Amino acid sequence: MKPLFKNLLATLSLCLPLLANAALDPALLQPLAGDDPDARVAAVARIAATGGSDARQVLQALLDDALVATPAGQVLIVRDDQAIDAATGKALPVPDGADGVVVNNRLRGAVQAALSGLALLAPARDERLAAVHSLQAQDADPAQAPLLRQALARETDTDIKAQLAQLVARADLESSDPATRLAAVTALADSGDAALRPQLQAMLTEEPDAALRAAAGATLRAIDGRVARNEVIGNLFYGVSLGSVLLLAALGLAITFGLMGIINMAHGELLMIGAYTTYVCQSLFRHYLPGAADWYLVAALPAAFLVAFAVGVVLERSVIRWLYGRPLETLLATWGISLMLMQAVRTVFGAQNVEVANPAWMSGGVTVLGSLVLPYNRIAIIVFAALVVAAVWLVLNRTRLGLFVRAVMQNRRMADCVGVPTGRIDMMTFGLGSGIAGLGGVALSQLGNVGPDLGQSYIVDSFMVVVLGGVGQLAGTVLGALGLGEINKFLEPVAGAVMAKICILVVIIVFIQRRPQGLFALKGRSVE
Amino acid sequence: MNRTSSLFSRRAWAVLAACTLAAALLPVLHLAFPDGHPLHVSGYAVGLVGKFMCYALAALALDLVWGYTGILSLGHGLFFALGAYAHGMYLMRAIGRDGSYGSVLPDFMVFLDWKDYPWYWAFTDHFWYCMLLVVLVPGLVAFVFGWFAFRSRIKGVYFSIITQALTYAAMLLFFRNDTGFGGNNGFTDFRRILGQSITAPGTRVALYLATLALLVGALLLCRWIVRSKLGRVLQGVRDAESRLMFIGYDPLAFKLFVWTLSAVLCAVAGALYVPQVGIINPSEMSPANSIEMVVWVAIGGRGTLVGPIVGAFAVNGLKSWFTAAFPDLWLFALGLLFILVTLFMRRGILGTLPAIARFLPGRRPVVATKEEAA
Amino acid sequence: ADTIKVGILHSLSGTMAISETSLKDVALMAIDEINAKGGVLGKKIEPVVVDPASNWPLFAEKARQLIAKDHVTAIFGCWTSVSRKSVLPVVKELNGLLYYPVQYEGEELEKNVFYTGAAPNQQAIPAVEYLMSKDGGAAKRFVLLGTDYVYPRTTNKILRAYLHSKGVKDADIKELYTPFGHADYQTIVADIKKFSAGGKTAVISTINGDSNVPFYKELGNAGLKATDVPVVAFSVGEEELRGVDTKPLIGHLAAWNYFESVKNPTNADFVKKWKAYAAAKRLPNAATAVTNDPMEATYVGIHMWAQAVEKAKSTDTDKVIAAMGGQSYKAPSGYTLVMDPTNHHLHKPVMIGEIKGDGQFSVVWKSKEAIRAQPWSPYIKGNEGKQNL
Amino acid sequence: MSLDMSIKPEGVDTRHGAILYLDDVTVSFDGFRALNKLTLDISVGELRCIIGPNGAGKTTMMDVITGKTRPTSGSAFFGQTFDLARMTEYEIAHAGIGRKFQRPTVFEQHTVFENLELAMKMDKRVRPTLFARLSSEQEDRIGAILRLIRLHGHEDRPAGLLSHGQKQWLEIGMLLMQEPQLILLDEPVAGMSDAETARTAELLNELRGKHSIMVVEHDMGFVAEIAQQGKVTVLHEGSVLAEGRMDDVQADDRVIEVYLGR
Amino acid sequence: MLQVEHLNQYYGSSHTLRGVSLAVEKGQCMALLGRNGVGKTTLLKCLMGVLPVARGTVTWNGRDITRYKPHRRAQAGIAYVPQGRDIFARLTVEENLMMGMATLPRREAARISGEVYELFPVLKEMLGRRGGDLSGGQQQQLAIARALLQRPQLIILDEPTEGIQPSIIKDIERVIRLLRERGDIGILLCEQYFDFARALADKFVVLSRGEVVASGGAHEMDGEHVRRHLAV
Ligand SMILES: Nc1ncnc2c1ncn2[C@@H]1O[C@H](COP(=O)(O)OP(=O)(O)OP(=O)(O)O)[C@@H](O)[C@H]1O
Ligand SMILES: Nc1ncnc2c1ncn2[C@@H]1O[C@H](COP(=O)(O)OP(=O)(O)OP(=O)(O)O)[C@@H](O)[C@H]1O
Ligand SMILES: NC(N)=O
Ligand SMILES: [Mg+2]
Ligand SMILES: [Mg+2]
Repeated sequence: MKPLFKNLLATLSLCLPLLANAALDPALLQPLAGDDPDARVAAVARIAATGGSDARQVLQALLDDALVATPAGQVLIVRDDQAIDAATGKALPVPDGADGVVVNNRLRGAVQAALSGLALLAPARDERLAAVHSLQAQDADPAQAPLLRQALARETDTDIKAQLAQLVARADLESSDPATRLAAVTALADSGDAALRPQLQAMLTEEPDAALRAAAGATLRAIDGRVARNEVIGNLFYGVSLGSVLLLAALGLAITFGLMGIINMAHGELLMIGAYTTYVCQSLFRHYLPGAADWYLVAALPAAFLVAFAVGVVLERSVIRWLYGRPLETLLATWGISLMLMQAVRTVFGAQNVEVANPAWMSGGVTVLGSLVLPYNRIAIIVFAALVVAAVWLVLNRTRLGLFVRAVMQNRRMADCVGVPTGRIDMMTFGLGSGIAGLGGVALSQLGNVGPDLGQSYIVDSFMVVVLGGVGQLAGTVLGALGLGEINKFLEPVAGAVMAKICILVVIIVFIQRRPQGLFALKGRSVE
Repeated sequence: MNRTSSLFSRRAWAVLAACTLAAALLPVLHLAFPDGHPLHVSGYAVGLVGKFMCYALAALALDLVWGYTGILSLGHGLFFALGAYAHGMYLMRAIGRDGSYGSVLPDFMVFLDWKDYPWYWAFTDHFWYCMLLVVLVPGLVAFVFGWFAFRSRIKGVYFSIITQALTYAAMLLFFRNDTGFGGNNGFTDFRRILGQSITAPGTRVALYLATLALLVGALLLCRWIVRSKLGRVLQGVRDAESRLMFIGYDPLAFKLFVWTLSAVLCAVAGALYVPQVGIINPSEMSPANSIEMVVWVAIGGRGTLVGPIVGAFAVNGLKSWFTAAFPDLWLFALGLLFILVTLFMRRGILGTLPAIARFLPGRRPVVATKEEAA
Repeated sequence: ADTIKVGILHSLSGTMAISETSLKDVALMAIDEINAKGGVLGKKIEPVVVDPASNWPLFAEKARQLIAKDHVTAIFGCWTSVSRKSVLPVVKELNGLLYYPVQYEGEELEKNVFYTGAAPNQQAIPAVEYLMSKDGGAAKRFVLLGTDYVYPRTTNKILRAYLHSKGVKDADIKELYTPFGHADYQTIVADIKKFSAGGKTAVISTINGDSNVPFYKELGNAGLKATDVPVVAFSVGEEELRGVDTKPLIGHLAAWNYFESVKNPTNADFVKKWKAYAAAKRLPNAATAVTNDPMEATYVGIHMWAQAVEKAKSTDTDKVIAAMGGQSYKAPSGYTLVMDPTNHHLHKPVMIGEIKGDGQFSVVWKSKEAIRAQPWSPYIKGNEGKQNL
Repeated sequence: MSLDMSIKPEGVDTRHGAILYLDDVTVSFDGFRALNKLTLDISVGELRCIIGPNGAGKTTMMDVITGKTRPTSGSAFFGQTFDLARMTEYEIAHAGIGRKFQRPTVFEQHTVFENLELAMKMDKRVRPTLFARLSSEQEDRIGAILRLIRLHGHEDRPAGLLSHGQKQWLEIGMLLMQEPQLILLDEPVAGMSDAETARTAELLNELRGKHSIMVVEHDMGFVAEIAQQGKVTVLHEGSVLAEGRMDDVQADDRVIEVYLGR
Repeated sequence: MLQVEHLNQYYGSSHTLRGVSLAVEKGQCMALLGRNGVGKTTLLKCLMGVLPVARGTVTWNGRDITRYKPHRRAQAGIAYVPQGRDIFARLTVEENLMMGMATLPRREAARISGEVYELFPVLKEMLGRRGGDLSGGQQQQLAIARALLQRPQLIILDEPTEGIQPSIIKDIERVIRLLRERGDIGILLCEQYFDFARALADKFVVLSRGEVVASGGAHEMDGEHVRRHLAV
């Protein structure tokens, strides 16, 4: 693959001065529709070399699966049932028997490289920045150097300039001029890109110049140091992120189980209901508000809360309220409820998973410290978890309702006797716990499956978190979740995911030995 | 409460004997009458009852700790599986060279390039040694785990959850090929037991009768225990553990005793289960399986001894029937059943059959609700 | 009896329902189809559907029930290998007949079973070959990522041996496993990223079931694109992709013996029939119904069974087994598949597909012809000369 | 009513005449000192009354003696040899200390009879318990106690169904079944009517000399009745405020100030 | 204002209350006497609605409240100090006191009136401590304080002096007397401590085996027929 890119970019840089709008020669396009992979990649290079906006359009269409070839070998761009001739730009009716041009990874790589190269000189800053990012993700390539230098020279934006300089240095690593190589090695000393390691490693042994070897060694150490630091920071972030997921999954349970003492085996299904509500919201938005489809989450949050709240209230009024004071029986009943809810979802939505897409603003991630990618959806979930916890804490500890809730859960009969309508409080509390589980479901839908079994995969973890934190202790739940997340993420690279999971379970068992009432155990007489 | 020394009332003895006899008669009918004869009982039915009896034994064991001592274990599947694996090791070795690779090693070991049995497989070709393992391994695991947990005074849900963690961890461990127990496929394709073909009708009947005998034996043993003063101490542990300490009992010892005993009984159930079902794999250790056991006990009637047996039969019987009769909707029926039983049969099936319950083991009136009593 | 009974043994509840439910439905469709043409031996086929509920011992119980109590003449069912292993002793003891439609790890051959899914050499090995080719990206380093159980472990063992034979060093192979239902792939993806810094890397994923979605989502959000680090999966098909937003996954690969997007009249017909069936039976999500490889394998299996029964003029197990050998069927994959008389596996074509934005695959490579299965992988010692029953 | 319950030395070394020593015991909860350098001893056969304001630390002191609470500092000895701070609750109970709690605690699900049976003095390890059979002697003893606590006729009722006062009695009965050498009674007559209080006083007076007894009560009439010429200790804020004969204590200004009121 | 007529209650098959009738008037203190286990607590629980009534009626200011839930009775102005205190063990003392004002409008419930601290100074020192950590007597004080904060029209006290030190008993006595004299509140006092009851009561009833066996004005309390029913 590499040599081809080389040609491609070399050609590109040669024709840069010619940048102009020229209609494409149909003969250039023809190989795209053919079967020969090498010819197709070469065609991409040649099309790109024309450098015009037509070329960009064709390449983009290729990426988007919008390029179609007629049996006659004519190549068309078809978008929204509108066909235009790729060569001439003339609108045409969509012909019968046209077949999509198949794009595989190799071709796609070539097209992306070509487009990035073209975009390096684009007027819009965003486009140039994206091009730089895309080039960063690709292998270093000495043939890029001239093009990159040109772009660097033209560039005005300091941020892009800095990144381009790094790209240039990277490309220069294999330059034949030792001075250029040395400059490149030195320039790369503040990179954190692990992909440079093999090359630098090779320089350590192959480089004839001792000074260069030393410089390469220094750069290598600097990179290694940065990589190691990023790894630790990465693990910290992953831990917080996993912790916040566990927390969102467990928070509702911290109320229904922790506070109310209901061994709520249907908790997972309430998460699932939240996730399915998200799915339904997404579908409704796609159907009725396609323009605002990316904002379905904004509607999904209250909707999921309310739906799960309502389901919770119905469950409480119909089943659970008869079981207060019989905590072990709640296990049986809620297990039954869980089976029924799962089957209900299977009947309505099918046994298969349904698709919930991250909105565009939650897709992708931000690159920090050079190489660490923090996905937006993870960041959003961490923030969201913090907000939900804060809200729950406020409600429980700073409002009269919260006081009543805690009082009823501790001594229902006496709370009744001092005038608290316990039935309503029970209903509200279970509803609240369920609603929060619904919110958790929204968050989970952004990370993983939305299917009938969604709840089952979180129920065990949720109970562990709540119990580890200390039943009835919100702060314990928070700390328990984050602690498990962090421990897990620092164990996983060392022990592997499976052993990490086993270790976590053992950690829980051992930890409970030390603190038989969980992390935030209440002490003293009040516990008895 | 009558303080006589007989385990059961006369009527209860009669019912028990009748049930045992009826159960023992099933395989006889299966063998004695040809297919199509009105008195013929299908091999499928006999197998099913045999399997249910294993479940019932496990439920009985669980009830001993949960119903009587108030220790809710969400990890009894582990003991069940350990017993089953211990027996399974013997059954695997009894395959001999009849496996796919024609090696004395089980197929999965050949496949993993193992040249020899790992140390923990030593002597497992001896039936009685494996039977010893059936009892010792789960017993030891339970004893050590229990000793630490009870010594730390871990109670209630905290205990339940760590038992769940334990079985979950074990499941993941057994899933791995490297652990040496056949990964998620576990042990299967057994050929013979004590030299007899495992599929031979005679062997099947023998296994069935052994299960029946052990189930009845376990019932009598449990009944004897809960009727003894020790039984009352156990209930004291359940209701007011600290009070018990202040009158001079060491709850640790009592809990450990009943916990280990229960684990061993459960393991025996597992050991009887493997040859009858023909497979053991780590999914038996999944948390959901252990919860299901709890459900059997709760449905049947916690704190009674016959209850769990009835519960295991009822739930599994219904499940067997539902999954064939309404494959698409059976979970609704089962779920609803669980809910209805909790709401309308507070003490499980057995608790609502007072006519029967009056002369069956271990029933006692309860204070209206926990809250009222507190 | 005036009908011929067949058993359908797929989990309709529990963790496997997600995959197996559609196999049950497609089996029912195939049976309807055969019945509409008059059935077999002049009798209608009567399906007996049971739900083994993703519970392996229950598979054995249900199999016994189907054969001993319902007297079915053949069982179509199972997905996971462990469920098959659980059913096997029963089928052998009662001399029943099992049609198993899913790709699996091999290392098995049974007289009473017909395997209509792929053996490793019909899926895994060609996929790796492709990744090493120029068009596949000329991968030099490999991450073998799987769920921690027998199928992935076995497949990876075979693949490692295969890679060794191609000169790939152990240092360039990384094996990673996750527990069932694992949902947090941050560390794994970071790990892959780090590993891929060392040279052109491909990921071979034997992740099964629910873990795929979180894995792909993480992959997409971490910015690992198919052009950088392609992932080829062996357990991800159209049905699984229904639950994923595929836009970030474009270009990642799957290897199967059939894709819905295959273009030929048989497949067009098959897909159309399935969509119509889903709509007519009001299956949930009928509007987005898709076909996939195991469904095709189920469909082919039932038709071949029917042909064999006709040929044997009997439903007697031994006669049907004898008649099955050499049966051929023009399959939706566009190939005429033949049942191997000596190893009971189908000869199958291999296809590599790249994920498209619409949840379908575009076939980027396919084998010239159907390949004979090697259930006993030659890459495992002790398997030499064991290819036949 | 006469019950034969003479003191059997049984391992408790009381050579120095005292059965219980608390020396400089402090118990603090998050900085709050419930007991503050409390020093106290009780001689063999003594009946000691402890009074003191609510929150003075009386119950906490009993918690320390029975092993429920560990002293933050200081030592507690039963006889010369048993270091209570190092023993578990059941070891302490086994060694011969019995306690009635401030709030009645009985086995609610067990019948009255079984409650007494469980409390009965015997080898309380697992095996002996498993094989234990009630001898007719033991049954008689239970019967005697049942009459003493006026719950005969109720023996087959679950204890959870008893009224508050009845539970108090049952707990006293259980205590007697244990035949402890040192009896700790935390507010034994709370919730009893005057007549019942008088009966309890009678009972205690009967037990006097056969057991060492420590009684905590707020009912001054009752205390006066059982203290007779013996020592009464007044606790206040975790330490001894005054000690002496009932009359003297009652006349003590500080005691009036903090406890009795004017 | 509280009228109880022919109240009957059963625990399972045992007939615990047999046709109990009594009335409590504003500004009056009614003492409820009887031996252990005669049904005093049961009667009070029935009045509060904690236990269901089998037959008979409870009337409150002319309204039939026999079927009311406890919280509606509390809202109607009845406060209850149960036997066994029923403190919210894990709420702080302050929160326990706030719970006493659950029936009051939000604004009035914002501050705890200083009067209760005058009566029970110890509570002020312990505001931040958890209710369950208090000593028995302190909990009892807390329970009484909680009931007073409710500003009830009728206060039901089940053995309020149990476990309380003599000086505070005297204070409680003073408070009850004060409340009685203020005249806008009724008091139903169940008490084993005879002298205390006699000192406060305007009227009394004696229960025996679930039946009212004696009743009358305070001056009759020392009579032999009363003593007889209280003796062992
Ligand atoms: N676990 C605890 N945490 C905090 N404070 C406690 C705890 N246990 C006891 N206290 C405090 O210690 C003090 C002594 O309590 P203790 O119960 O010993 O008093 P007491 O003398 O028995 O009072 P009473 O006569 O009311 O029963 C009280 O102020 C109580 O609030
Ligand atoms: N939950 C219950 N179930 C059955 N019987 C009960 C229950 N609670 C109390 N009893 C019985 O009802 C009778 C009356 O009890 P209650 O508590 O009302 O007595 P009391 O007069 O308040 O006695 P005390 O002075 O001891 O508090 C007692 O005999 C008691 O055993
Ligand atoms: N055979 C499988 N995919 O387990
Ligand atoms: Mg006290
Ligand atoms: Mg009372």
